[in-house]
Amino acid sequence: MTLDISRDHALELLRDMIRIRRFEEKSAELYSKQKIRGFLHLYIGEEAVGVGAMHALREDDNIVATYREHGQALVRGIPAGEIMAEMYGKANGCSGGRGGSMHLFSAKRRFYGGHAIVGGGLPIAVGLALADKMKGEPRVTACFFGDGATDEGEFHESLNLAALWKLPVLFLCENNEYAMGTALHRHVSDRDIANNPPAYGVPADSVNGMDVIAVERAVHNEAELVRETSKPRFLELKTYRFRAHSMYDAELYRSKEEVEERKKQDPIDVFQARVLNDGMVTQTDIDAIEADAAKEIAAAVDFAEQGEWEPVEDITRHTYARDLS
Amino acid sequence: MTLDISRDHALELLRDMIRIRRFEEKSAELYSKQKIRGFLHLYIGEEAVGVGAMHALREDDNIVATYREHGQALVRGIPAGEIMAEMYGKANGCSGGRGGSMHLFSAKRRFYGGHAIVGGGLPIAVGLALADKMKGEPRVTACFFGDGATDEGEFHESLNLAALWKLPVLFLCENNEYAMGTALHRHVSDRDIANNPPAYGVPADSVNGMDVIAVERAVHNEAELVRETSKPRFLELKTYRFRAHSMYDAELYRSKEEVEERKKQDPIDVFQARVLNDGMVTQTDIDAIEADAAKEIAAAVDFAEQGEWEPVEDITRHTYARDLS
Amino acid sequence: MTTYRDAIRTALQTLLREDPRVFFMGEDVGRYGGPYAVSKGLLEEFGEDRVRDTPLCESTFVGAGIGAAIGGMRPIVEVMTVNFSLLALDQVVNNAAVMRHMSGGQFEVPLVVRMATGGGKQIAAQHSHSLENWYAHVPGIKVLAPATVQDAHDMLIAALEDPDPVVIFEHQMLYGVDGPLDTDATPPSPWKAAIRRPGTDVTVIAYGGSVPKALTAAEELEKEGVSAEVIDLRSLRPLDRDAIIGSVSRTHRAVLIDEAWKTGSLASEISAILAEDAFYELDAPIARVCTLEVPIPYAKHLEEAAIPQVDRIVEAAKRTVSGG
Amino acid sequence: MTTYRDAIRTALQTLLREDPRVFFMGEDVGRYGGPYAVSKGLLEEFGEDRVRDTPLCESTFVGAGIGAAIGGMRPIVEVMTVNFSLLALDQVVNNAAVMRHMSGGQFEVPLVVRMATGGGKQIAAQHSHSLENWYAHVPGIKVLAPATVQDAHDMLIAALEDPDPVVIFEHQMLYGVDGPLDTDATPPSPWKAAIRRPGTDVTVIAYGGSVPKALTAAEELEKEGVSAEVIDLRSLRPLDRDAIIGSVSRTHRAVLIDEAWKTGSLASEISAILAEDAFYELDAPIARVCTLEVPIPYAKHLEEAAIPQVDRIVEAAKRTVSGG
Ligand SMILES: Cc1ncc(C[n+]2csc(CCOP(=O)(O)OP(=O)(O)O)c2C)c(N)n1
Ligand SMILES: Cc1ncc(C[n+]2csc(CCOP(=O)(O)OP(=O)(O)O)c2C)c(N)n1
Ligand SMILES: [Mg+2]
Ligand SMILES: [Mg+2]
Repeated sequence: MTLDISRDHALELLRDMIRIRRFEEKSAELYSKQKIRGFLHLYIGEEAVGVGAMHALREDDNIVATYREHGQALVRGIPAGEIMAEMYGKANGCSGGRGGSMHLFSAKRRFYGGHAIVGGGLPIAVGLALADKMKGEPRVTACFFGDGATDEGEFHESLNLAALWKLPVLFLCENNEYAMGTALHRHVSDRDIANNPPAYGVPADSVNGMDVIAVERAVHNEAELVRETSKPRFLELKTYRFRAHSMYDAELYRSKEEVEERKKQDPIDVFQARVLNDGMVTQTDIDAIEADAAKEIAAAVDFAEQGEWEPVEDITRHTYARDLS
Repeated sequence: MTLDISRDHALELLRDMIRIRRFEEKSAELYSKQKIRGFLHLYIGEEAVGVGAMHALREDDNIVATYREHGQALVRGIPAGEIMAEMYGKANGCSGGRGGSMHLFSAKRRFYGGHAIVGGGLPIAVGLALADKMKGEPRVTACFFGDGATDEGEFHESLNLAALWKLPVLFLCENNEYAMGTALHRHVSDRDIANNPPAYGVPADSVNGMDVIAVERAVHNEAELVRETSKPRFLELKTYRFRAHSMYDAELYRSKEEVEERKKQDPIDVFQARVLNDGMVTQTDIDAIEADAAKEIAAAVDFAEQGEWEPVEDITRHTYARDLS
Repeated sequence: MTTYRDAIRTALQTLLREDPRVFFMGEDVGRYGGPYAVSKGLLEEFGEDRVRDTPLCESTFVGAGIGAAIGGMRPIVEVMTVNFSLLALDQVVNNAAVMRHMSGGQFEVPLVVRMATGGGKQIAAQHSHSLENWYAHVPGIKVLAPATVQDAHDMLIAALEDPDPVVIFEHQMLYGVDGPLDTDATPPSPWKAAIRRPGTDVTVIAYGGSVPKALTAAEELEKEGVSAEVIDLRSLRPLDRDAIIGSVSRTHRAVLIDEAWKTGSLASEISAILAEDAFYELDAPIARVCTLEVPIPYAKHLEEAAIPQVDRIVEAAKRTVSGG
Repeated sequence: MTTYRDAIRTALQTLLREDPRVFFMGEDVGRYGGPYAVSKGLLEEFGEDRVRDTPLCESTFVGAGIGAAIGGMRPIVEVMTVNFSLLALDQVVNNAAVMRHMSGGQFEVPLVVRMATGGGKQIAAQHSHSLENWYAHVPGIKVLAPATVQDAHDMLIAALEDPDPVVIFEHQMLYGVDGPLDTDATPPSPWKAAIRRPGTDVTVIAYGGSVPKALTAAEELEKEGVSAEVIDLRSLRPLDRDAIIGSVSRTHRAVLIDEAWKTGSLASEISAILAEDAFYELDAPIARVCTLEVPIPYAKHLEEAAIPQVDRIVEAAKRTVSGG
């Protein structure tokens, strides 16, 4: 089947997936060098989800993400340098060095974090959508969360409230088959996660999250339906994480073979092969994308290295609008 | 349709419903006289649920209930005097006067409360069932909760955990169409509450909670299935509360007409008429039941009145197994 | 004269009338008229869009309030009582309190959360908590405890004007209390403590539902020749250190009242502030009059014995004045 | 030498082997091997029935632990970190802590809850809480904070023997620390504080992850001629008042270390106890060395500046010794 997208768009999608991949590979390396610390959760393997989704959403839509959000943040337009600087803990980071990898934010880009309490971002998304609804803004709030988050009571409370109040939330479940080291069938009673939201009157669908085009299309359709109806919808994105949960994870809970097997569906490899095969894109294009990505990332590291440390005297900043003491 | 139950059983069911009704009418009166204080939530209108369910369960099963639990407690066999004394705050109350109306307990009768945090009893029920499962006890844990409790995240977490771990919990949802003053359709997105549990693989059914026979049968079937399969099940009991939510409630949220209309389904009136009509029971029987109930309640009030106040010196008792200070 | 309950309603009305971004939500705040009848009539006046009955989902409706505040609205969220707020604590601590900080100052949360607190109504162990100090512990939020009818009104107005999340504790025994309300006067800063009664021999520090008890105790002490200064903390975070230290520097003796369990109470914090910054002013041990270390019992005589009462305050003050 | 982590694992093994009623559950305690590698190998030894990976549902799996304890089992529940325990607080406060009381003594909850606590790993504002004092505030539960390898082992054993619910806080920076472990010795009561280093000039009181810092500070102080006594609280509820008051009655000076935010910390409680019952023993203001009033920042230099470090302890001790 040939792709019914433009060459430019294909290049864009490929470029963004590669940017994320290379950015994160560099991040892992910098973690070993102790330039980046704390928790670092890589998105490698799941790039098609973030890229497809972010391309499908409008600039004016709201994004709420998890601690595994480098991909979304990058594609949303937060400069790689600002993300890298954030992970260095520098003042020129996108959260001023206060947040780190798990707490990327950008007011300008309506990127509402970077949340590290599993499920904790969902009520925030419901509230953002409520604000838009009350103000009459034709905006969708896209809320990313993992399969593990569906275990938390807040997931259900949020579905109920969004459905009851008819709020424009698009629930995007990144089902990578594991919550940390706990496989899907060991943490949910019904593995078919999309079975749940209809019980709240929230329409739900699933899509192959390893296929960037399928993701983009599905998210686009869902988002536009949410916008039209001003009612919540749910989309499961079936994906897989190739790397450890975080840099601390020894991956005792799954076999190397399982991971290798799943890597055959690598969203970048698959898409790249397809567009090369189609003749839509050439190896030269890909080389250019790789070169650009390398350049962007080198510049990002530079930006982070050059960044200043926030003065310790300012330690209590950002606790309140005005310092209380 | 004639009832296929024995005369004795019909009398038993009627007796228990009447006992609850009269007990609570007296409680309301004693509340006005300030003999009973704190929160008092009456079960009037919902008696068929408690009576049917308690008759269907085995003596060895576990019961977890809400703050609206006088009915269950009475039928379970906690002496009326001990319940009344508890509401007086006397030391001879079933919780030693420490709990009051919302916290009736009886270890002997496997009556695990009397919980006043909506939804808070569900995880406890899951844990009791887990203990039984691990010990190999063929016991069912019956957990009562309201329609409002299904909004809370713990409801969903509990369904998931019970289903995932195959725990013998019977979830009994007393749907009286209101959570305090909030009507069902204003607090749940899908009014058909029994639609939800199947999304967790928990079989769900509904029954007319105003019909004591139907309740008894349904709860019996469900409980035996839970016992056989050692898997959770869910039963919605459709009922209605004739009185205010608590003694503080001005009932602004529903009309007198609505309540009057629903009183036509009064579970006692309906059942009484039916068994009288059937010729199974005579007015003399009913008069005897009423007389017995009156006697039981008078004795209960007496027991409460005669009860001692726990000495103030013992104030910190029951905080720990042994006093820490 | 107005009741505390009516003063809050008046403030809610003013806020809802003046700013279209303001809305009010919580369990049973609409049709039911509010669990303490605070919001009776508001649904009728402002409609279902701006006065929202929520399902029972404390975590999510508080979180939705946070999201709506970030999204440009000015939500006032009622969590029926502090007892149920335990279910929403994650949202308060891990979102409301830290959003500004984690985002390097990009997002603020102009949210107001109101809740009833305290015991005294025989509603037993799950329904009688006083957890003000838990909230006062958390940087990023502010905490108010109106003890008077005037403050009940003014603090709600001030809380909404504040760009930071503010939690307001209303003691359940105060709703029916009558007092003067002047809606035209310029209110004092909500972040400052007030001297409710000047005195010279001992400083009695209280907040919320304990303030009336402290005042009654001061009257009794007066009869016994002890002049007690009563400080109403008003703001529990930030604390008005200057006022606390100032008063004790005059009286040299302190009795701290708190309806929370004594261990780990806000009274402990006040004591620590004094032991740190007014140490050389103190002439006697600092006394705390708090709730005993027991879940609140249902029985009236036991509940009364568990929580601070006037006689215990009087006794502690006399003990303190005579040197501990 | 054994690590703190291994000591906990050894205790878990002992308990699981000795009593069939004991089981262990929490997020990723099984297949993953435990988020801090504490429970590595336990699933393999004891099987899925007794070592249970739970879904992400803190409220329900803690509540299920309570139910199972009431039902005759001896559950040990791991809540990965105190940060996530906010979601389970309702179960702890409104069920575990009050079940015995509300039922007039009929039901007890022999439950053990373990959780990691504290900062120091640059995991920022949602993942670095120190909420020990919240738990220590609640009558009906007991709270332990092992600071040594030996205590990490012994306290878990003692907690399980206790008929009341016990919460154990394990500081995340301690898991890798090495120390001696003797599993045959008769352990001291877990409910008593320990003098980790005797001294005469000032009492430094700490718990959990702050104890090693206090000891290092004491060494530095020694070099500067100040003899500091270091008290490890060990039990945070009940508090060992006698030990606290006893030490300060000898040194007449106190410095309190707590990784919690200063306002409303456990340090405040210790201070209040001293100001109440050791007032006449005190020769200087009581100093608190706590976390600054800011959500924990990610950047390393800011996180370090926010939480108590050796230099701040040394400085506070010197200030205290010179009279404040
Ligand atoms: C409330 C809460 N509990 C536990 C954790 C620890 N934790 C962090 S990520 C994670 C697994 C989440 O899995 P999932 O939602 O599937 O997201 P994924 O990491 O797979 O993207 C856990 C248990 C947490 N951060 N928050
Ligand atoms: C967590 C929590 N939130 C709020 C309340 C206050 N409250 C008590 S009962 C109730 C309504 C519960 O309705 P439902 O579950 O339908 O039970 P019903 O009273 O109708 O039997 C509310 C909101 C509470 N007790 N617990
Ligand atoms: Mg996952
Ligand atoms: Mg109901």
